[in-house]
This record gives sequence, structure tokens and C-alpha cells, in this order.
Amino acid sequence: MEYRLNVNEEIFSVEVENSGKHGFRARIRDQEYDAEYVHVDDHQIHLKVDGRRVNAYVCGQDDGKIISIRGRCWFVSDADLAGQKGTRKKGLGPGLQEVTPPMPAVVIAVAVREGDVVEKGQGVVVVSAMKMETTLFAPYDGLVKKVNVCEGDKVMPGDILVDIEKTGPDSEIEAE
Amino acid sequence: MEYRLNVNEEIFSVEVENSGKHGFRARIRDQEYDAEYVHVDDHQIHLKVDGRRVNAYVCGQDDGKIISIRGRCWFVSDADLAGQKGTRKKGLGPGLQEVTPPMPAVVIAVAVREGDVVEKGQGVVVVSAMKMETTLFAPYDGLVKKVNVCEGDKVMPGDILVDIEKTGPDSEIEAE
Amino acid sequence: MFKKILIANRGEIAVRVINTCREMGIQTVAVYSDADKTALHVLVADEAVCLGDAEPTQSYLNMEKIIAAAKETGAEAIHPGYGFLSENSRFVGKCDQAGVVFIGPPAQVIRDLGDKITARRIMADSGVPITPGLTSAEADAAVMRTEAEKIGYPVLIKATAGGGGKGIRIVHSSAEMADACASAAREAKSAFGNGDIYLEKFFTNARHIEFQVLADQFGNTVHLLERECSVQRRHQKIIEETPSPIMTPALREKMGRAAVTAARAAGYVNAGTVEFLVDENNNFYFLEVNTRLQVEHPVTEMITGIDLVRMQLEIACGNKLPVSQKDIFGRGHAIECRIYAEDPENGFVPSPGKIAYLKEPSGPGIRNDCGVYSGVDVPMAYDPILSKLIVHARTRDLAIAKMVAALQRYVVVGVKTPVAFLMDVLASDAFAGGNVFTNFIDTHFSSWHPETGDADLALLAFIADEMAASRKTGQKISGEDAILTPWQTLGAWRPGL
Amino acid sequence: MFKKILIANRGEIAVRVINTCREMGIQTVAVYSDADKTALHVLVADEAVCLGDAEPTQSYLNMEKIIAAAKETGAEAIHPGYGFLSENSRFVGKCDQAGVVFIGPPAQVIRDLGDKITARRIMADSGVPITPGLTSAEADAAVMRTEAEKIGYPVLIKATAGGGGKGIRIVHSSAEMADACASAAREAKSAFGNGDIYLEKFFTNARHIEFQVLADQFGNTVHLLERECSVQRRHQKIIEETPSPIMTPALREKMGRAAVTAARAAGYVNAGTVEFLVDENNNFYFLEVNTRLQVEHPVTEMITGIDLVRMQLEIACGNKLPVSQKDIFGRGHAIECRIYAEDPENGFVPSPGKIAYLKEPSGPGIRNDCGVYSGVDVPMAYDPILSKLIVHARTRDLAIAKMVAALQRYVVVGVKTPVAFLMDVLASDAFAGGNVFTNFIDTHFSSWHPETGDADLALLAFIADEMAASRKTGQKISGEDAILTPWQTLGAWRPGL
Repeated sequence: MEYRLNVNEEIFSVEVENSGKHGFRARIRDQEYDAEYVHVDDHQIHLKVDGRRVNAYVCGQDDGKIISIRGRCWFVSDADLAGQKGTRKKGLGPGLQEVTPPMPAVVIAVAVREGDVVEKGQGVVVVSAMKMETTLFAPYDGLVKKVNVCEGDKVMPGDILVDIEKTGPDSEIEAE
Repeated sequence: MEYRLNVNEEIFSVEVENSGKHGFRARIRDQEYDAEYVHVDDHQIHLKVDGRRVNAYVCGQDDGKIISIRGRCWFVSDADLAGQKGTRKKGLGPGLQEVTPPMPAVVIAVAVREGDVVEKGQGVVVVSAMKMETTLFAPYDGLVKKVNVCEGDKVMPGDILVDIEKTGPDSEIEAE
Repeated sequence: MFKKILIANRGEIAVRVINTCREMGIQTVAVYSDADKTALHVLVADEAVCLGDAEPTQSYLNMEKIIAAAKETGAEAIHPGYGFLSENSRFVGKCDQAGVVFIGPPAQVIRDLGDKITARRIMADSGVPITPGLTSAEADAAVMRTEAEKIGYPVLIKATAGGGGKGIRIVHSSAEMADACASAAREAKSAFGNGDIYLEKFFTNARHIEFQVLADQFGNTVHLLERECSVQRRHQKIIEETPSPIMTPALREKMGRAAVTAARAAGYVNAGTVEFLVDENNNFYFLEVNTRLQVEHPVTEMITGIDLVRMQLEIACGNKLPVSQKDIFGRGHAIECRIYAEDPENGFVPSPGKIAYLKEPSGPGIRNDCGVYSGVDVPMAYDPILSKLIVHARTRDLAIAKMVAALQRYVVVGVKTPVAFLMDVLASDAFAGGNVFTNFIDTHFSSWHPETGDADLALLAFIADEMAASRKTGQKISGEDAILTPWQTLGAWRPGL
Repeated sequence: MFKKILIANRGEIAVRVINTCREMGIQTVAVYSDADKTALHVLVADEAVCLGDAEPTQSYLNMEKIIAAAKETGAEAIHPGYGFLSENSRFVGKCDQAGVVFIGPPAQVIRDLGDKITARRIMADSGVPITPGLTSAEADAAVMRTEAEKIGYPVLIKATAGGGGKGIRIVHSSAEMADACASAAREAKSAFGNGDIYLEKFFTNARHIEFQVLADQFGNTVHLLERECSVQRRHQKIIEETPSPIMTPALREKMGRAAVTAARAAGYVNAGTVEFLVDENNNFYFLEVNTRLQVEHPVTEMITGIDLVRMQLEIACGNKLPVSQKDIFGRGHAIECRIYAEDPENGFVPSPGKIAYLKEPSGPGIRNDCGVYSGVDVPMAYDPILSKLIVHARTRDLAIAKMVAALQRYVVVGVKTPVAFLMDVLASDAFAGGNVFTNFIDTHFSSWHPETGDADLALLAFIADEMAASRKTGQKISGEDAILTPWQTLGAWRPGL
């Protein structure tokens, strides 16, 4: 059996072979693991890996599983399924090319109107969540085509708050 | 709607009327209650009864529910269903009329053999659980018809470890 | 003692206050907004009153509704927690008028000290050193610029009201002044309902050390030692400890005396905190008095063995302080880590959402003051604090080791938290050395990213979970067929109720 | 310090030892029987070795298998916990031979003190008063009868080995002697592998007060104050506290000195407990030394701030005691309640089975040393202890109130426990008065039955649960539609990992 798994945006091929009722052997990169597990409850998997024991806490999500081990979390998903759902996570973070909030938030102030000319880095919208204000900046020089929100609106990451038509030269490809 | 509920061997009639989405009115004996609830998770019901809040922890069993409130537990079952399953709880406690252990246990010693004559109160079997030994006594004067267990056997409440045929006069009806 | 009190707050602090009330036999009334119908503080109270819309001004900041809830439920007193109305003298006045005891200082004291300008004047008059800066509120950025030139950049723009890191901006140059003032004022206005700001000197290498004080209505005023609160992000504390790594008996004596002097000068009653900046030469400057229970009060409780909420209640109902200065001494070392719903990889932006799964660490010397549970929603309308993890051990090194071990067992899934970040900070040489200034995070952890060492284990766990799911037929059994025989599962026999 | 140790025990004590090891950076190896494959101590260890059959002699009492497990995993030392092999000098000898450090006293000390007869002689020789009774083991019931006539009934038949209330019988008259001796001997044989018994005077109105001692390999011996352990059922402690309600500084000084003398006389090394009987006139008699960590050690940890397991490890690896007598003082009051799987309504008979649901109380000053979790099976092969609930507060009254409040929030469903019983004991006037003798339970709570006051609430909860179940369509949502809008549940957006 082979899994192609995406862990925090990196794809791993894992060869897996069952061994015993609650055991399997796995090869990740050039590392071999001998694993057994106990399904303690819906959220806890007790693993024995090459004799060492560790508890993993697992939470299923729409598009993968969040796994917490020793205080650290990973998002693991099936790389072959990922594309189908059109999820677009990290990599190109939100807010880099678009005016979208980094967190669920409320719009506190809108500093531009349709037709305004904006410069890259100019503050266009201020949002607030959990009492922290965040200013969203224009990602490039441009012209405000449309303002999609008003003060008081609740917004989510991915929501485009202001459409800006690029007028500056390049910046299509930009380092993160 | 009317419930007939058995709480720790006492039967209560409860008249229930829905009120709102998560609310109901109930009459228990001559007491009226106005209740709302939140189903916090599979084991926790948060109750608001006449404005007072209390958390109840609920665990379904084959024949009813164990309910824990403020450190105390109740076994509540539907009285109309109880008979059908032939459950026989408390009331006539185990061990009063039969040689049966009060807890899951292991047989440590058998002090009688088939054909022995025993006196009421004579020790016939010793069982042990969690390192506590318990001696089971003959419930009446009688003749040992059959010994059903050997040393080392694992036994449960309800298992009759020794069959004793009554030879003494009465003791059929005996106060608990 | 009161028979029933209302807690005008939410989250971990409301739960913590209810805890002490339960032990004292005091009935509790929670209040909640529409966003908090199933919040933990509502589930653990004896009664609860809905205040309305999630928007704070409609609920937790709505004085009339809260006082009406107290009257309606027969609560004799109101505990304000921290934040919200805890330092609002108008609210105290309204409580007084309504005949409800406010568990905190008198209105006048809150008014004086809550206005940081007045506080600075009181302290200067009583001989407590204050930081250089303005002694009056200022709306004009130009005046701010002038003062900043005088005392030298960087300077701090600060709201005269409130606390908790809200309404604060560091300004490094004249160019930043106007935006910073506007933004700080707006944030202050939104958080405290008062947009006044002023300016003071910003110390780059400074420590934030505060003293807990308690004062009863009979003039007995004591301090309960210091707390070191220098580890901050976004000007808000995330790690606090006591004792301070730099504290000496002599300095403690001196600062403790200053704290008691400050409290007396202000006519202080109830629990409060006198905050100081301490520079690299151990000179200390009065910053402000927080006229409420502090978020980080548990570390003081751990080393002094004194329940501060109980003291607040005793004082508020007119009892004498049951402890005097000579009874108060610290034992061991305590550290608190704040577990916020936020993303330490991404500028600590808030991370509201549903807590899909929560597992709290426990064990000797570990305390977790928690306001959430598995399955609850963390609303975006309020402060992102989920819980506070506190440890207590014989020495600082042992406390650090205990905290790291506890954090490793803290499972929060569904919202982002700084658990892994805190593990790395606590385990760092920089923190171990105790050289902790308010710029500690920026200096040592500005570009923090989580270790990826255990990624292979995460992959294996994913696979095991997939296998377990595909094996699961019918209902879930703990450990599945790892359990040996029907005998051991005790079959249909109902073993206990 | 050791890099890796093996814990030759199970349940809460194994978990508790692992806790300290984790903080010290020591790797842990658990051992387990077939009945404990998914027991908590196995889940929290770094490694675990299966010993075999549930039967103790095949697993937790099997010296060869345990030592082999230590060698195989590279564990440098073995912590025995309490019970099982903790006071077995042959096991210590085998560890010595195998080159594995036994975390406890030397074999000879355990042999001397484990034989209660030898212990009584050592104490008498060093001037520590002992209870009247035999000074040699005795198998003949007739000889027992003769001695009993001499010192007067009631008398106590006691196993010379072991502890924990096993192999003990009170005998009130000559007629009961033969059965009591046989039964005590058999129980002792099964529990400790040694059926020797002896006889001593039974004090009807006596208190059981013990002193914790620590001794390093360099002759430094200190005591860590007393524990009052008078509340017992079936001669096994269920509530312990410190300080003792009857203790005075003078008596503490005297008994503490006797405890240290006793430890020194025996050549004691590591942690141990010197048990005394205290009669109504505050005369005290040496009972025995428990040469191991005591079940009730946490109350001492709470008031002294000292981690006893850490001390055991420091001593065992050859370090000097990091504390001296003058550093050791108590602060506040601590109480422990033992949560057994047993039925207090029915003679405290054991109640093994599956723990269907467990919710542990938590909060400031509350510690729960727990060895089980929701879904685990409690096997009938071992001691019925599930957990120990410990509280710490400023005074005894406050500690009692805290304990009652904590017990009220302790949810154990699936096996019977004494939680409700303990609530009633703690809340009783008799307990509050501190007049606590070893016959306390028989005197005040022999026919205890749970209150039925909240039965109506249980009925309402049943009905609400039925309604919730019938409403449940599809998956479970916390608080169901109490949650307001899709906005607040944050829909499909994945807010954090």
C-alpha cells in the first residue's frame, strides 16, 4: 500500500505494509518504521514505533487530519485528494496578493472608495478580531475597482474585501 | 407524555410536556419543574431547572442510564421496560438466599462437597477480588446438592456457586 | 459573607471566580452574551442571565443590563474579573447606587488610578519614581511629537484608560506619530470606551515587574511579593513568573515598600497590582496600578498559598485581612503561560473557531485555569485567552522543566495556540538565563517556526488512524481487541452506578 | 542522574512516578500484565514491556521477568512504587546482583523492618516505644490465644510482612482466633508471598499518625512532618491529612525526633514512613516502618513543597539530600481521599469493571493522581485504587470545603466508588471536629446510605437525555442549535492546526 501524504505543505510518499492486527511497517524517505497502535478513543491513537511509545491526538477535518504530538501540531492530508477539493492553503498566504483578512474578523474601517488610486503598501481596510486590529494593505499599485465590504461586516480569510486592478509594472511573481 | 421511571428501585410517574426547542415541563409527585437543557456532549447534559443550573453526566447501560449529579449517582430506567429484560437488581440482594458472590471474583477455597450437611451461616466458599477475600455462607440449613465451582474459577454475581437443598423448617420469607 | 454574587465576566476568569465561590458556599450568577450560550462559565454557574448580542457594548460592557441581572437574581455583589468593566469607575458608581457591592476598589480610587495621568501625579507626590513623559492626556499628534523630541525616541503612546496591551503603540520616529496616535486612540476607544492617550518614555531593555497588593477597609495594606511579566508579544504578557530572576531581598524590600506606599497614597482597598519598569541598573519606575485582579494572579497564589479571589471577597464584604505582612512569604517558583487562540507563526493573529479537541495537562504542581472545553466555539468578539497554564516547583529550573513537560501534554486542536512556541521559549537558553526584557520575543523569537522533527510520527499516526477507522465495525471499544476476554469486559453485568 | 528507569508497578503510582521522570528528563519503561495492555501507565510511558498473565505472581510480582525487562531496555534503576515488590528484600538482592539500582532502601534494611518483629526489637532498643504484643511470628492459634489473654482483647492479628491493610484481623474473643489467624495468614500469603503472622494489642480509640522520613547515603536523615491516617475502612486508609488535627509543636518535635531516631537505628536510606499509634492521652507507640513511598505521600508534598519521588531518585543515584531539616516546614493543610473501585453501601466490596465515563475535578489547590481514564477496564486482579484526590488550602476548614467541592465535581461512572460517601464524611460534624480515630467509619458511618435529595434532578436529566437522543440527527454538535449562526461555527474554514 502506498500513501502520498501532505504534511504542512510537504509531500511524502509512505510505503505501508500490514503486520499483525494492529501493526504495520512503513518506509518514509529511506527510514523504516515498525509501528503498532491502540485506538484509545476517537481522538487518541497510542503508537508504538520501534519500541518507543507516543500518544497522538487526531482530529478529522474536511480535507485531512490535524495531529498533535508532544505539544506540536501537524496538518496531514492525502495528497491525491487535496487537489480535488480546491483547497488552497499556505504557500501563497492570504493577503499577499489580495486584500483578504488573515483571520475571521469584523471590518472596522474602509479607507478607500471605488475609483481611488492606491499605492502598494497603502492601508485600505482595517479589520478587528478578538480586539486586535489589523490593517490590510494594497498588494500593488492599482485602481480600486470595487469595495466589497462596509464597516461592521464580518469577513473570513479568502474573502476579497477590495478589488484592485493592477496598474504598476510587474510584481506578478514575487517572493513570499 | 408520561414516563414511568425507576430510580434506585423506586418507581416515579413523571408527566412531561414539551416547551420550546430544548425545554419541557415535568410533574414529579406534586412538584412542578420547568426545565431546559443543553446536550453538551455524549455524556453531559446541562440542565436549567426553574432557573437553577446543574450538570448531569449520563451513561447509557443495557437497561437504563446511570446519572451522576454533584458527586452522587442514580440508576434510572424505564419501569415499563425493566420487567421485560428480566433484570433483577437489589431488593433481594445477591447472597441472601443463594451462594453467589457480591462482585466479580475468583474462587479461593471451597469448603464443602456434594452430600455435606451445612448449617445456616456456615462458610461454604471463599472468593477474592482486588485482593479482598469474601466468605460466602450457607443461607439456611441444608444439604449440598451440587458444587458448581473449583478453586481458581472466575465467577460473577448471580452465578450459583453451590446448590443447597433446604432442610431446616422455615426461612422462606426472611427480612432483608 | 455574601450568599450570592454575580460574575460580570466570561472565560477562564469567570470560571476561576466561581471555583472559589463554590468552596465558600457562595451561589454564583453568570452572565453571557448570545455568542456564549454554551460557554464554560455558563455551564459551571448556579444561575446564568443572558445579556444579549455578542457585541461587548451590548453585553459584557452593558452596565444597566448587568446590574439589572444582579438585582433580578438577588446577587449581593458583583465580581468584575479583569477587562470589561473591572476598572470602570462609572460602573462602580452605578453598583453603589443600586445597592450592589462592587468587588474591587471604590469608584474614586479606580477613577484616580485608571486615569494614568492622575496616578502618575499621586505617585510622584508620594515619592514613588515615575517614567519620564507627559502628565496630561493629549489628542494632538504635533504636541506628542514635541514631547517625544524632548525625552527622545522611542516613545510609547498609551491609552490613559484600560490595560492588557490595548491602545499602546511604540513610536520610533516623528513620521510614525500621527498614525500611531490615531490607531491607539481608536483601539482604546473600542476596548475601553475612552480614546484618551498620552506619551511616555519607552525603555528598550526594561523589565516589567509588578507587586500584588491587598488592602482591607481598615487600613491594613500588604504586598504579596512580585511578579516578573517581561515576556510579552504585541505588548501583552504571555509568560509570567515569580520570583523575578533578578530580585534580591533588598530590592524586593524596597519595591514592596514602594508598592504599599503607592496603594496607601491612593486610598486603595481590595486587590490591586502596582506595576513598575525596572531598567538594566535595577532602577524602578512606577508604571500604573491595575485596580483589579490580574490575569497572572495565580503565580502569586502558588508561591504564597493565598487565594486572592477569596481575599477579594473577604475584603469586599467588610472583613479584616486574615493575613499580615509577616505571614506572607514565597515558597518555590511559579510560572504561568497564557494559552491564547492565536497563531505564533503569523504575527500572533487571533485564531477564533471551534475547539475540536482539548486535553489539559495535570499532575503535581500543575494548574490549568481554563475557560473552554472540547466542542465549544471560541468567539471572535472577545479576548483570545483560552486558559492559563501554571506550574509550581521548588526552584526556577524545576518549574521550567515542569512547564515544558506540561506543555508537551497540552492538546488543543481546532484553533491555533502558542503551545509549541511556548515550549521552545521555555526550553531556550535565553529564558533559562533569566535575561528577560520586554523585547525578549522580538529579540529571540521574532521569526519562530515550529520544529518539524516529529513529522514522521505524525505520518504514522495518520496511517494508524486510517487503519483504525477502517477496522472500526459497530461501536467503539477502548483499546479494541487489545482487551483480552469477555470476562475482563464483564459482559452485560452492570458493575456499578 | 539516571537516563532511564523501569517502574515495576501499575495504576496511579506508576503514572505519578513517570510524571516526575518526565520533568527530570528520565526515560521511563512501564511493565504490564495481559490485563493492563491499555492501562494508563502503559500509555504514558516511553517504553513498555509485557510481563504476561494477569495473575500477580506471573507479572507484577515476577522478579525475574521484571529484572530481565530492565536489562533488555537498558533501564539503570527500578522504582517499585508501593505494594507488589516494593518491600521485598529478595527482589532488592536480585536487583543488586543484576547491577540494577533499586530505588528504595538496601535489602538488609527492608528485611529488618519488613519483618515487623525485628523492627519492633530495633525500635525498643533505640528507645522508641512499641505496642504491647508478641515479639515473634506465631502460627499456632493456641499460642495466639494465650498471648491475647495476657494483654487483653481486642487484639490485632497482623502479617509480619507487607502492609496496606492486607493480612490484618481484629479479634475480640478467643472463639474468633482460629478463623482469623487462618484467614489473615492466607491473605498475607496471597498478597505478600509470606503467610507469617503475629499479634499485638488493639487500641480501640487510637489514631494512626505517621512521619515521612528521607535519608541519603551520607547519613543525612530528615523528617517531613506527620500525616494523620486514622480514617480507615477494612483497616485500609481512605482519608489522610496533614497536619494532624491533634498535633502540637511539642508533640511534633518529639515524634519527629523519634521517627528520625527510628530511621537512623535501622540504617535507613531513601524515603520511608514511620508509623505510630497515638492513644487518647497522646502517648505514641511505634507500629512499623513502611520502607517505600506511601500511597498518601502527596499530602506531604502539598504542604512541604517537596517532590518525594524526585528525592527518591536523587538519593538512589547517590546525590546528597538537597534539603536539610531547617528547610522543611509545612504550609497550609492538605487532605487526600482515595477513590477506590468499591461499593460503600455494601461493605466496601470491590467493584471492578469498565469505566464508562470519567471526569476529574481540577482547579487551584486540587490534584488528582489518577491511574485510569474513560473507557479503560479496571481488572479484578489488583488493588481497587483508581485515583487519589488531594487538596491543599490555607487551613483545615478551607481544605475540607475544597475537598467537598472537588468531590462534587468528580464523575466516575461504570464502577462504584466512595465519592458520595467521602462527601458525606468530609461534610460531617464528626470529621470537622477532628475527633478522628481508626474506628471513625464504624462509629459514624457504619450504615451509610447515599442521600436521595437530588433524585428529581436525575429524573429530569434522564428525560432530557432521551429528548436529546431523539433530536440527534446526524452528527453531534456541541450545544446543538444553541449556537447561533453559521458565522459563529466558522463553517468549512479550517481555523487552525
